[in-house]
Amino acid sequence: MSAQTEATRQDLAGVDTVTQAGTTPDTEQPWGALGLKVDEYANIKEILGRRPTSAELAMYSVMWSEHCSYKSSKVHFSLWGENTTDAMREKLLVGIGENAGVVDIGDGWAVTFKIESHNHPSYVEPHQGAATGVGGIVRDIMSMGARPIAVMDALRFGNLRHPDTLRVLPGIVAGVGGYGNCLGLPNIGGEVVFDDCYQGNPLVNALCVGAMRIEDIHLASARGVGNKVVLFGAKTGGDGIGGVSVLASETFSATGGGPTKRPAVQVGDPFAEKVLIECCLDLYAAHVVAGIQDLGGAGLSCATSELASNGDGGMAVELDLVPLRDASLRPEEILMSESQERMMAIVEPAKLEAFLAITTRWDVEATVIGEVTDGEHLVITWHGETIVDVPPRSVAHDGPVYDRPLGRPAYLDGLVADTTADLERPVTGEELRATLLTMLASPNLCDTSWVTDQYDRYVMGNTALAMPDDAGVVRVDEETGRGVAISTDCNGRFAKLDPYTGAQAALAEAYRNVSTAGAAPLAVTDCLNFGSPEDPGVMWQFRESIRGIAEGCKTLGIPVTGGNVSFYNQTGDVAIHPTPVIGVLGVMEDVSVRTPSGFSVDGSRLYLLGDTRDELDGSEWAHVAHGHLGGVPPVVDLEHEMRLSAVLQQGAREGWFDAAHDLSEGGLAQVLAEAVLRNGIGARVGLERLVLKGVDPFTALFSESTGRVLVAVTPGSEDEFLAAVPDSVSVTELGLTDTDVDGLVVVAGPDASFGIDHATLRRTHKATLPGIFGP
Amino acid sequence: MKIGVVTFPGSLDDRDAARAVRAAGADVVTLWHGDRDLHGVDAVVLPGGFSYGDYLRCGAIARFAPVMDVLVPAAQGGLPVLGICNGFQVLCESHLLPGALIRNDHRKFNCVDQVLRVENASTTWTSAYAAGQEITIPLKNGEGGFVADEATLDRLEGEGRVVVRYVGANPNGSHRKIAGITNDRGNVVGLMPHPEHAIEPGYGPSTDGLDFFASALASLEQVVSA
Amino acid sequence: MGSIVVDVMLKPEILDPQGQAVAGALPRLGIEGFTDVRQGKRFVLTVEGEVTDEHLAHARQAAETLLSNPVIEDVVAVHALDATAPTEGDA
Amino acid sequence: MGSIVVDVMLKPEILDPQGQAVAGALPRLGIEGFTDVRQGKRFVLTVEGEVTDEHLAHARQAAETLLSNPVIEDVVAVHALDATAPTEGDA
Ligand SMILES: Nc1ncnc2c1ncn2[C@@H]1O[C@H](COP(=O)(O)OP(=O)(O)O)[C@@H](O)[C@H]1O
Ligand SMILES: [Mg+2]
Repeated sequence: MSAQTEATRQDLAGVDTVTQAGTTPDTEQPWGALGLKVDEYANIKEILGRRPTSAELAMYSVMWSEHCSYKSSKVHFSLWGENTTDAMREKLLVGIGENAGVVDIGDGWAVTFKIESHNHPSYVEPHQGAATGVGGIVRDIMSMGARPIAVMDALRFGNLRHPDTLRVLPGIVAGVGGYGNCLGLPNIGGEVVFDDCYQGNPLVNALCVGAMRIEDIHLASARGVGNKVVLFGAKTGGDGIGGVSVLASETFSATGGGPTKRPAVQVGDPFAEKVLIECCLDLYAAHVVAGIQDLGGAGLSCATSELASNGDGGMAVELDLVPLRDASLRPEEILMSESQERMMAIVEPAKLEAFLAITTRWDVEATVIGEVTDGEHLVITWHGETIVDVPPRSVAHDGPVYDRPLGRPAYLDGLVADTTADLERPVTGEELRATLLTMLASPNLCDTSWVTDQYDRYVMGNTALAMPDDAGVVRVDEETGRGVAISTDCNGRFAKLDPYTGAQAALAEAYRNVSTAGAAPLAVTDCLNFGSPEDPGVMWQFRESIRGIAEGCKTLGIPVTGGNVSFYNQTGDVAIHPTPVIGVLGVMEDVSVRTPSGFSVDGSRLYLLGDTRDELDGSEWAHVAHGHLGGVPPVVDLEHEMRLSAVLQQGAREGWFDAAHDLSEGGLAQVLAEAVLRNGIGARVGLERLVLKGVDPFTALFSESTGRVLVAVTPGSEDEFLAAVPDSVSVTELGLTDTDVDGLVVVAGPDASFGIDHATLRRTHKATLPGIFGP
Repeated sequence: MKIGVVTFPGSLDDRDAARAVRAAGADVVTLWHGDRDLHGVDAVVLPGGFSYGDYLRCGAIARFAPVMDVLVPAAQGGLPVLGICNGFQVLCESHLLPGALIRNDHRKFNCVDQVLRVENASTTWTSAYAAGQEITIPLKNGEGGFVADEATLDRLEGEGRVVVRYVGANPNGSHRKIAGITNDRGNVVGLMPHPEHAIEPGYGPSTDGLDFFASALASLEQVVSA
Repeated sequence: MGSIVVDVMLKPEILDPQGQAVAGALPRLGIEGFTDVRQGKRFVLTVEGEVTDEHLAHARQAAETLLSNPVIEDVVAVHALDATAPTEGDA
Repeated sequence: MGSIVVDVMLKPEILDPQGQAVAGALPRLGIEGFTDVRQGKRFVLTVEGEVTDEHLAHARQAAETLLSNPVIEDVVAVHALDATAPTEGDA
């Protein structure tokens, strides 16, 4: 017997066994402190036909938490299925419900991707919270059998000038970067957004994408009686215990009295995870893994119950065998610990030796802790005593489901009525110029390289596009160049004004971004960040957002493959803007033939695709110039987005485009400035044709109408390009790139013309974040 | 020609280095940190990454890997060795190259397209460049500040052992903007920027990095034909 | 000129990947006999003149607010650095 | 169970950006009076039983070969950690 079990043996007296639970039905149990409701506790007793042991209680409490069980959101998930047609399922190899969805990208390649939140932990300990957020999503992708090939991070912070932003932002960025860089995964995109509503509730949404051959897909199920349950990776420690139930539950907010549940922070070890990745890939290649699951939220409780629940029998686990970093851990704590960098595999006995040879080569500790049984229960023992004996499905999948009340918030009518119509707008060339520069320096439109330069975008050598381009693009197949493009987007202000349209606007933008790079959109992942589900107004926003995404995906013909829900992002009664972050993945046959976002050739003709309307409600201009939020978001026309996408894909393939850049926050003005700044190639832009169509210069420059892309067509390709644009997509000629122009010249009639030299553009765009966070 | 690429636990750019070696026309031999054997290779690349997590000091633990027991004497005997980023750090920790790499003066990891000037185009790894040529390749690290005492710096400069130098603003506080150096024989070169990330059109900022690998191949072929 | 030393270590229950990396490497160098290694930070704060109680109070304040992160770290010592003390510089 | 402390600091002539950042941040927190800050590393090596001279010799060897790089760092102390010493744990 090891020293460790020796040391804990004497504690056995205090351990609650199943036998004991059967004979002491009236023992007081801390179900409330663990976040369970009275009827949930009653439900557990009914399932078991007795009171739970303390270990069982720990398992149910973490697995039935909001974060793990989706108890408030599940009822709305039927919208996904209802809106997924057979045609959309064609490329879907693994759908919602597994660790991550998998899609077929052609030539025998499968790609898996998913976005997940790590919001609350990142507020408590920014660096480690964000780092372990990246670590967690990477393990999800690994557990599908894939090699992770890139990460992205969608970030939201409070006011840029608030001291707390100064506290959390550098740590979060260093955490995302430190972990991803050390894993050797290129970071190919994301978002940096500032809004007062995220004060005290920063959002850290991390996305990972992985690739594998179709036949190498692995699933999280424990099948085959007698197969071994192997825990491998880091030792289990006392960190993050109860993190799941506490961090993602209502008790985190200031309202919770009762016992203090200061979350135990987890520290990540990216080196251990890097080794784990390589080790897993060797294990897959050797075909020694029958089932696999990562250990994330709820640790062993989750891994054992989900593997068993997805399998065809029961599972027996000897908890004493779990390697510990801290010998004093109680069994309940071992079951709840969220120590990072651990995986669990199901291995046939005949392959165990080969399995262990590989883990040894990588210096990864691997321990058989149990096996698949022919029973129906998950049975866990501790020093020979049974401390857990449960139907695994009841823990993993049959958690409580709440159909919470929902209702359109009363404030919305007033908010919608308060449009931007009466706000003062710039008119003269001088005013437009000043507005452009103010916007260019504003927190949400300024250069984000202070953040993104902390991320390695080159590692692996397959990155074809990354920040600040519209989408991140990576090669999957080194022979053919086949690869994927991904973009994440969400404008929370639009979602606040109208969550249905706002969610669709996010979907449309991400879809447009990958199309702009030249990819064919294929699949969607989403991270739904909302306030408290116990607020009917928030619940309504949530329902409307899901409906918007699901119905939008149906129109676009691309399925949602997975995602994540984060509730309770609020301070007191004030929730964040609804923030449904959407990630769209597209495919390209050869990613080296992709369209970048910056001008690089002299004499390219500039065209604006799509219609510009007076749509300034919820815009960045209203926010920056007037601190205003009200009205209705821009119209979203998904049929139009599809037609636009087709032109953009064709143009990329045919090589018509010098550059293409999607219009979103900040409108045309922002896109022109960015495209000029990229390689220092100037542009001469005329707005007259838009003015002729009834669009005034201000609206032309700053409106945020959706469905628009600026394309720079290489000299000689104009006719072919114009012939390819369908009549239903409006195209307006805007001018030329011109190496003789220093920066940007905008001509819009005698009173509204202006110019800005390159140095001024650059200085204005670049200074903001270094001005706050240092060089 | 066989060029070995060493994989330490935590190496990240080993596949990229192998790709660059192949692109230059050589055969790749993967070398394992725990293997006290160079498998007859004609040259070795120590790739970038975070060997053993680089928690203590970059390259500090990798230096004691078994493969280094054979690599160090071989390099001293003239075997061409290129250390990129973490590989450079390992070369310094092993005393095959002088100086050390410390935390960037701005304290952040920094990933940028960096302009370099090739100061010495006569090493095994830079002979395909022209002296004074400017190239753009990625620079990405958290601890890339090259430091050495004044006497060592003067010696490096005097003996022409500064191989590449940063052009423009100093990206990390390196003494005398040194980006890479060589040993006195010119067979061991270490640099912080990543030539292996700039070898293919469509990926990376340029294809300027390929000539590091082409240089080695050319010098090896010369040796063979001589 | 006086100096104050502030020592900060990760809390015992927090994973210390840095210490683990060192612990793993020592046997490979043939250095045996250490059952665990933890790596922390050591700050040396310099003051004009002698170290006073006020300096020490300030250092303690710095230790608690800036030099350590109470969520994962403990301040294990704040003390004046005595250049002649036997424990310093005896390596 | 005994412990040995190894303290490693950057050589005085080597730039210490972390220490400088701390030095710059202190006045912003209203903590004045420190003219310089340097940040180094503190290792705690654990041994079975009492710390012996042999343990200390091993620790010194580790300090010189692995825990420090003589080009940029100095080992400023190697000593047994006395849990009851006044300078430790007085924060
Ligand atoms: N947190 C981040 N991590 C990585 N890349 C980011 C991050 N934030 C922004 N980016 C990148 O910076 C660029 C500009 O971002 P954004 O203005 O949101 O682009 P768009 O409006 O086209 O989606 C994009 O390439 C985006 O991927
Ligand atoms: Mg966007």
